[in-house]
Amino acid sequence: MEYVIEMLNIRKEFGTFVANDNITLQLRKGEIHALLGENGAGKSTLMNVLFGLYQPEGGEIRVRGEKVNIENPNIANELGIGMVHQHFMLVEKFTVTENIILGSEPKSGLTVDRATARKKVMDISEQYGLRIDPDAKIEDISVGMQQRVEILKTLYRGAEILIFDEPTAVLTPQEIQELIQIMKRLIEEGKSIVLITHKLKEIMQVADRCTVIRRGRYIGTIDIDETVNEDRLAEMMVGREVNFDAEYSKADPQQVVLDVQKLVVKDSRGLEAVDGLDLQIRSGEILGIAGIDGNGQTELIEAISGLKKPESGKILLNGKDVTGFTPRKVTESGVGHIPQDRHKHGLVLDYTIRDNMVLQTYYKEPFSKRGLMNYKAVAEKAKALIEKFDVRTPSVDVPARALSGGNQQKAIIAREVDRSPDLLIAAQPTRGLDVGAIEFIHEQLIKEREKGRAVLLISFELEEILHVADRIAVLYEGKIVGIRDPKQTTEQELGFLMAGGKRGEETV
Amino acid sequence: MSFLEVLYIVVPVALAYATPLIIAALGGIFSERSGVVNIALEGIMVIGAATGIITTLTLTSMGLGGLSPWISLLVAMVVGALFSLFLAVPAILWRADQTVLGVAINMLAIGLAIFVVRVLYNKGQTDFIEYRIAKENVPILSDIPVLRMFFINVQYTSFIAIILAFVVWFVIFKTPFGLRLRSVGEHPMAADTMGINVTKMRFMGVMLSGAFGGLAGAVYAVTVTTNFSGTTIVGQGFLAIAAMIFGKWNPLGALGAGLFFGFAQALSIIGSNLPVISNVPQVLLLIAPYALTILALAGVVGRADAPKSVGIPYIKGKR
Amino acid sequence: MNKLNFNRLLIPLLSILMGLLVGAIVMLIGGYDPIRGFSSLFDGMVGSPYAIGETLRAAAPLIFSGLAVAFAFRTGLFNIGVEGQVLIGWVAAVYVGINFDLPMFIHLPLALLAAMFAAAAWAFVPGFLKAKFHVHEVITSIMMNYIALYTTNAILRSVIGVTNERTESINDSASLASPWLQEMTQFSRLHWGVLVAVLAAIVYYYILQRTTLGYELRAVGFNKHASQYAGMSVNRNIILSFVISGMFAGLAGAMEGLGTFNGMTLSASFTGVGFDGIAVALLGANTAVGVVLAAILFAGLNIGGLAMQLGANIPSELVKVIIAAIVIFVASGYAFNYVIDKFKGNRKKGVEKK
Amino acid sequence: ACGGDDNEGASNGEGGGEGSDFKVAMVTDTGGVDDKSFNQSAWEGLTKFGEDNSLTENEGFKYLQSSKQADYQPNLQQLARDNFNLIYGIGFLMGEDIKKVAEQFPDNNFAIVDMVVDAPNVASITFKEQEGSFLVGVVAGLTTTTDKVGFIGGVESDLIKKFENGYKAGVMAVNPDATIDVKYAEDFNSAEKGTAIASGMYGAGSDIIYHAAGGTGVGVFTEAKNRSKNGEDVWVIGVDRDQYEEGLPENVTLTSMVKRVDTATYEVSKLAMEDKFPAGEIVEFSLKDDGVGIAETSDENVSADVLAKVEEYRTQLIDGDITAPATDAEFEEFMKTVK
Ligand SMILES: Nc1ncnc2c1ncn2[C@@H]1O[C@H](COP(=O)(O)OP(=O)(O)OP(=O)(O)O)[C@@H](O)[C@H]1O
Ligand SMILES: Nc1ncnc2c1ncn2[C@@H]1O[C@H](COP(=O)(O)OP(=O)(O)OP(=O)(O)O)[C@@H](O)[C@H]1O
Ligand SMILES: [Mg+2]
Ligand SMILES: [Mg+2]
Repeated sequence: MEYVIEMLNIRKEFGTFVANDNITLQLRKGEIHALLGENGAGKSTLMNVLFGLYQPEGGEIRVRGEKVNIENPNIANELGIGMVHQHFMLVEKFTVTENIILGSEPKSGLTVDRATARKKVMDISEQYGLRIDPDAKIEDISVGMQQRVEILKTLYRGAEILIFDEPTAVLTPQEIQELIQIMKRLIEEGKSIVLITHKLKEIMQVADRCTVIRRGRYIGTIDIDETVNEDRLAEMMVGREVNFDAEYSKADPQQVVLDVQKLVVKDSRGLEAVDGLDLQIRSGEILGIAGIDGNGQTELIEAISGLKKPESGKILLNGKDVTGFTPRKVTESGVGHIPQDRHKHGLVLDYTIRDNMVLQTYYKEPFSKRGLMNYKAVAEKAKALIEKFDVRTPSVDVPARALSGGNQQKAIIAREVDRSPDLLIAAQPTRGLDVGAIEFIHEQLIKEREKGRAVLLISFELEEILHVADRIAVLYEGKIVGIRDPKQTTEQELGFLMAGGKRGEETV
Repeated sequence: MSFLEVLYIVVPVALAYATPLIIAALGGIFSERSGVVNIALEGIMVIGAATGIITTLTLTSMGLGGLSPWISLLVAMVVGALFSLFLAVPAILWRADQTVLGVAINMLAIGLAIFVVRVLYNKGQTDFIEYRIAKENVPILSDIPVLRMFFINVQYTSFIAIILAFVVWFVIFKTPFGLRLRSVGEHPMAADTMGINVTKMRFMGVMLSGAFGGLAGAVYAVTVTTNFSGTTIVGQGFLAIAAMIFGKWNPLGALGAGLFFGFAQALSIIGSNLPVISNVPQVLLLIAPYALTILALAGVVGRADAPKSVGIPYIKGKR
Repeated sequence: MNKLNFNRLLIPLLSILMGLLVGAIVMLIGGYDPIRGFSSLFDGMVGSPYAIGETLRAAAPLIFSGLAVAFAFRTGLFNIGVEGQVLIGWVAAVYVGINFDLPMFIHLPLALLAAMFAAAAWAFVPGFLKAKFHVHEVITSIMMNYIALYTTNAILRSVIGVTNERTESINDSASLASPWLQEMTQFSRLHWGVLVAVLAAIVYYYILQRTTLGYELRAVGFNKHASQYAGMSVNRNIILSFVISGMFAGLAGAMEGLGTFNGMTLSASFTGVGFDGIAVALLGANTAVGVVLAAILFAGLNIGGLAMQLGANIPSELVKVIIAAIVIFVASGYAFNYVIDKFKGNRKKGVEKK
Repeated sequence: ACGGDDNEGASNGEGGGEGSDFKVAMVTDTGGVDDKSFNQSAWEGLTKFGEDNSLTENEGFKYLQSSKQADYQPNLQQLARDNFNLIYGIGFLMGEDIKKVAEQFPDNNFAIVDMVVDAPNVASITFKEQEGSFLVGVVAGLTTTTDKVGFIGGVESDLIKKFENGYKAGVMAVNPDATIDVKYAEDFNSAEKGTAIASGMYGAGSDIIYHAAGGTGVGVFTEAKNRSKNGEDVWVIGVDRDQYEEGLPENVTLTSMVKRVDTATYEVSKLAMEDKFPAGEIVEFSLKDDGVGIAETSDENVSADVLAKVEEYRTQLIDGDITAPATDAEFEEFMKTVK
């Protein structure tokens, strides 16, 4: 059997932490090879080693049978290895073309030969069916387009071996299908692909083989054929049987808690990102908002939580008009908020867990009296919450930075839920978390619902929404374009709606 | 005095004032575009000025005459680039806080420069140079009516500064080097994955900034002060940083900002010769350039977008 | 955590040693005798009651300017305008000191308050412009420094009536000077300001670590996005932070005006107190105790530098080189950690703390 | 006060070094000992005194440099503690400090330049700068071809006003039609401002500028040299020392108003060594005792006619027939006598 890449017994350490422990991965020419593992299993690390971003502490790498030492991405490029990173590596202020040619620019005299560059980019994009606007700035194009730019970057460098690190996490079902077509076309052209994904369905659909790793260790490699199913993959990944279909109790919606009327909100570029949106959530229900990133989710949340003033329209909370309230007044009116970006918005990473637990309430008794902090009371509060929500931390006095992603998220949820808000906004609460943590968070959301709170769940993961929400509102171009019952809809239907399609219409 | 006569006085002064500012600001752009904050420009200018004068004195004594100051400019560029390693090495290799380094380097520069002068000449300031870069009337051009205001009583270094602004603009926005430099200042990890050596680019950015800063200091010294002392460079480096930010990290913007400062300064200094403003209290004239800058920033120019990763040490593999 | 604390002390100490080593090397290159140089340097720093008095005297304004810079740093801002705020505080203190005739227990506090509030008003400008128009605080502060320089001179002339470069002396009732302290220290200019400065350091600690305001200011400094999400007003905190920072700076000016000089001189250039404050804040790791110790060290080096001139004929500029080297070494803490780790043998490649 | 013995020719070691444990020192202001101005001049006086009396530098005669205002007092105290018999403070900014230190060290003698300090162990050395300035004013008034001359001061103060008013009076005395452009740079150390202001003045028609602006004056010279090189007919009048060389190679120094701080430090040191220290007194140097005057090199660029006229005024000033004004008010008075 001919292997284009062999990674043998790779070991990678971060300090005392072993992220890759004796891992082997062999990629055949012309195959799509899936790499599967829980969060933090070490997938990205392994691929970063292959791409020359990290130096392994042990093991060897062979490319087309020859032992190589990939010291930096330049060498990887020369060996024909290209990588589409989990977090895009794009310069936002540069154009598509500039991003693609960066590092190997065509020249005419002293200058970058833009015409040639542009033509080359267009040629490649045509060849592989990756339509893009070569002159657009990255900051102005959608995530799906940005991903295409990432792929083009590798192709432009003549990559024969492509690494895709969770390429589908940010895409709509339609975009995912398009990407799968692109990958198939690449294979036809003789390329080989390593695909990292958490979505077992996708592996079943496109992969030829799959390597599974768990907690940094190699578990095994299997052929994806009739003998394999999703349950088998999940079991290999987690090490035990998993039940994907925990059933939750039925919802019992009561009075309207949040009433959004004809809301218009502009984004930072002055465009109407939320454009006449109407929405109601009742106590005792979870309303899921499905939609592709960039259709007004951020602005909607910002308007409700007071971070951005709406252009027009009304936001009523328990019948009270809270439009244009400051974030503090909104919070005090009974809104809790699990922000999408926990590092940027959820926590002060340099504050201790203790101090993070009172981020909204620090100025109230008993935490503050006559302008002075009562840190004893704060510590007591924090300890109680940590206990209750099983936040794994050595103590309340370590900086939030020191916690793992899952535990950081748990801390935020503990804080928000503890304030017993009437409305809990949960934006992508499980992004980047492993199954255990996801399950825990879903349970918390259900618990809140059962306590009679209204929950607004925003997620780009259709599966999550279908799984947890009681009603699904589809957001497209700043409007709710449909409300569905999760029991009676499909991913396909939601996907159509999210892409702006009407039922029955065909989309590309 | 007619308006034109006023301009014949103001324009040359403004040009002379703007010249070192522009050159130093261009240096700042190289550094910051590569992602390294350069508060140290002031100190680099001090070193440049000292080098310019010491070299000129030495070369003159070796008999190079009128060429001495010109050669000293080149020497100052080299020395400035080398001196900027005090910023580059800790900032790029050791992840030191760049702002703080800058402040320290400013202190180091003045201490070191004077110390060297003392060791060399056994006194706290140098002698005056015999050959300086003088103001001249450009042949032919200074005879053109009206336009001659740009060509009378000017130093050729002013033209060099203006030309350099265009050259730097070209380098930054048109060449592969510029593209790479900017990518490193915006998103070093992206650049790294594209095979660009972030460390090398940042070193080049800082050292170019050192070369320009050194040149700026030397130009100032061999055109204006003609000797070196502890008070030769007092604040010009900071003003250059202001010009750089004012010009939004764009070489042509820096050129504009430098000229703006120059004009404001020229007006404030010779304003009392002008009928319109001769009644304005002097303190208002003195603070005008600075106040105008603040007003311009708050009103017209607005938010200036710094290179995204400026000031942040690049750590490979950091998430 | 233990190791962290250890390193926090170890690095500054190592840096100081390395800084002195650099000083020694430069002395050798310059053809001076380092042993004589250092012995007169240390003698001038702490070798006599006089030296100690002068060192502490010079430390007072540095403690304040260090606190001013540190306060802004702690809240995520860079107040490079301390220099100008010092001048404004100085002139305000002197104005009150000269023009009022009050009992000391009113007059002195009044003069100090005047310095605080005048400088606070000055610092308000960059804070406000940053909050309101997103103007880079570094440029506005630099510009405000120059404006302060010329404005101070104009005030000295037209308001205080200076005709010969220096004001008359302030009234004794506003003076921090103490004949008792002076006599104790062989006629150094030691004054009560040092006590006020130490008090201020305690207040600094208290504001940041104990008050609700401090909780908020630090939160905004660490992460303004999260703070905004949590309902804090980022803009208000930016302005407040600048204003408080300015108050510390103003008191640095008061130390000079009411303590050391008992008046003010027209100044053609900056005092350097504000710029030195940046170095002090850094070496002191922006903590109250650290700032006080760093200020005393820098003040001592500066004062000792004068003695070095007398005792060893070494130019006092050398002190600047030493201070700069110390700051560079402190800033390069990562390199130290790396070397220390290597030294300890537990070489771990790529250990990154975000 | 003490004329006669011009220190120029006297290098025939009169003091006789051995046995003499007389120690003299000075503290510079922030300009430093090489400021090409009065700090330097003072040090030249001391050096000469030291050499004439076989004292060794740093032991018998010494200077301490101040890098900031706060350094004055420690520097003075250090020297006093080190038992220097006579300690000079150069520059009136040191007035308060000298006064304090003199109280603390009643056994040492102190002297201050450009200022009057009332203390029993302090000699105050002052100069009649207005007289010297008057003479260079006469030169300017008679030499100008545009009937327009300039004056650039460092920082406006009573001291610099003496230069300004004396100069203006001199110009007006010989050329009542002349206009005088007066500007202050608000800075003694900004060559840049010096060039700019000079550029403005020359540009607006002045052909002679008298500067009393220290380092800022350097810029005035630079600008004049540049213009001279381009064929303009412009001049600078130097200050404190003979600044003829600063005008080279274009030769733009018309004349200089010299202020013999070196004479002063030499003479006062000598008095102190001879136990005749003028403690508590004001020692004023004026035209009469050559404490101020115009530079010897003036005949290079100033015409003989003009110099003859200068000589006339010199005699009148010495004889008290005219009084050079020092303040604005005195200048007003003076102008009444002109018209
Ligand atoms: N630079 C680093 N320094 C220290 N630890 C790291 C670093 N990068 C990754 N790790 C740790 O190594 C482990 C593996 O991380 P890696 O990113 O490879 O996981 P992954 O399998 O890609 O997970 P995910 O599915 O979340 O992308 C994690 O525990 C992570 O915290
Ligand atoms: N850059 C880094 N440097 C050092 N340690 C890191 C770094 N990034 C992550 N870690 C550590 O690695 C561990 C895992 O972090 P990570 O954020 O990958 O967690 P996660 O896999 O998303 O979390 P969980 O598995 O709990 O959901 C934590 O202990 C964290 O402190
Ligand atoms: Mg993870
Ligand atoms: Mg990953």
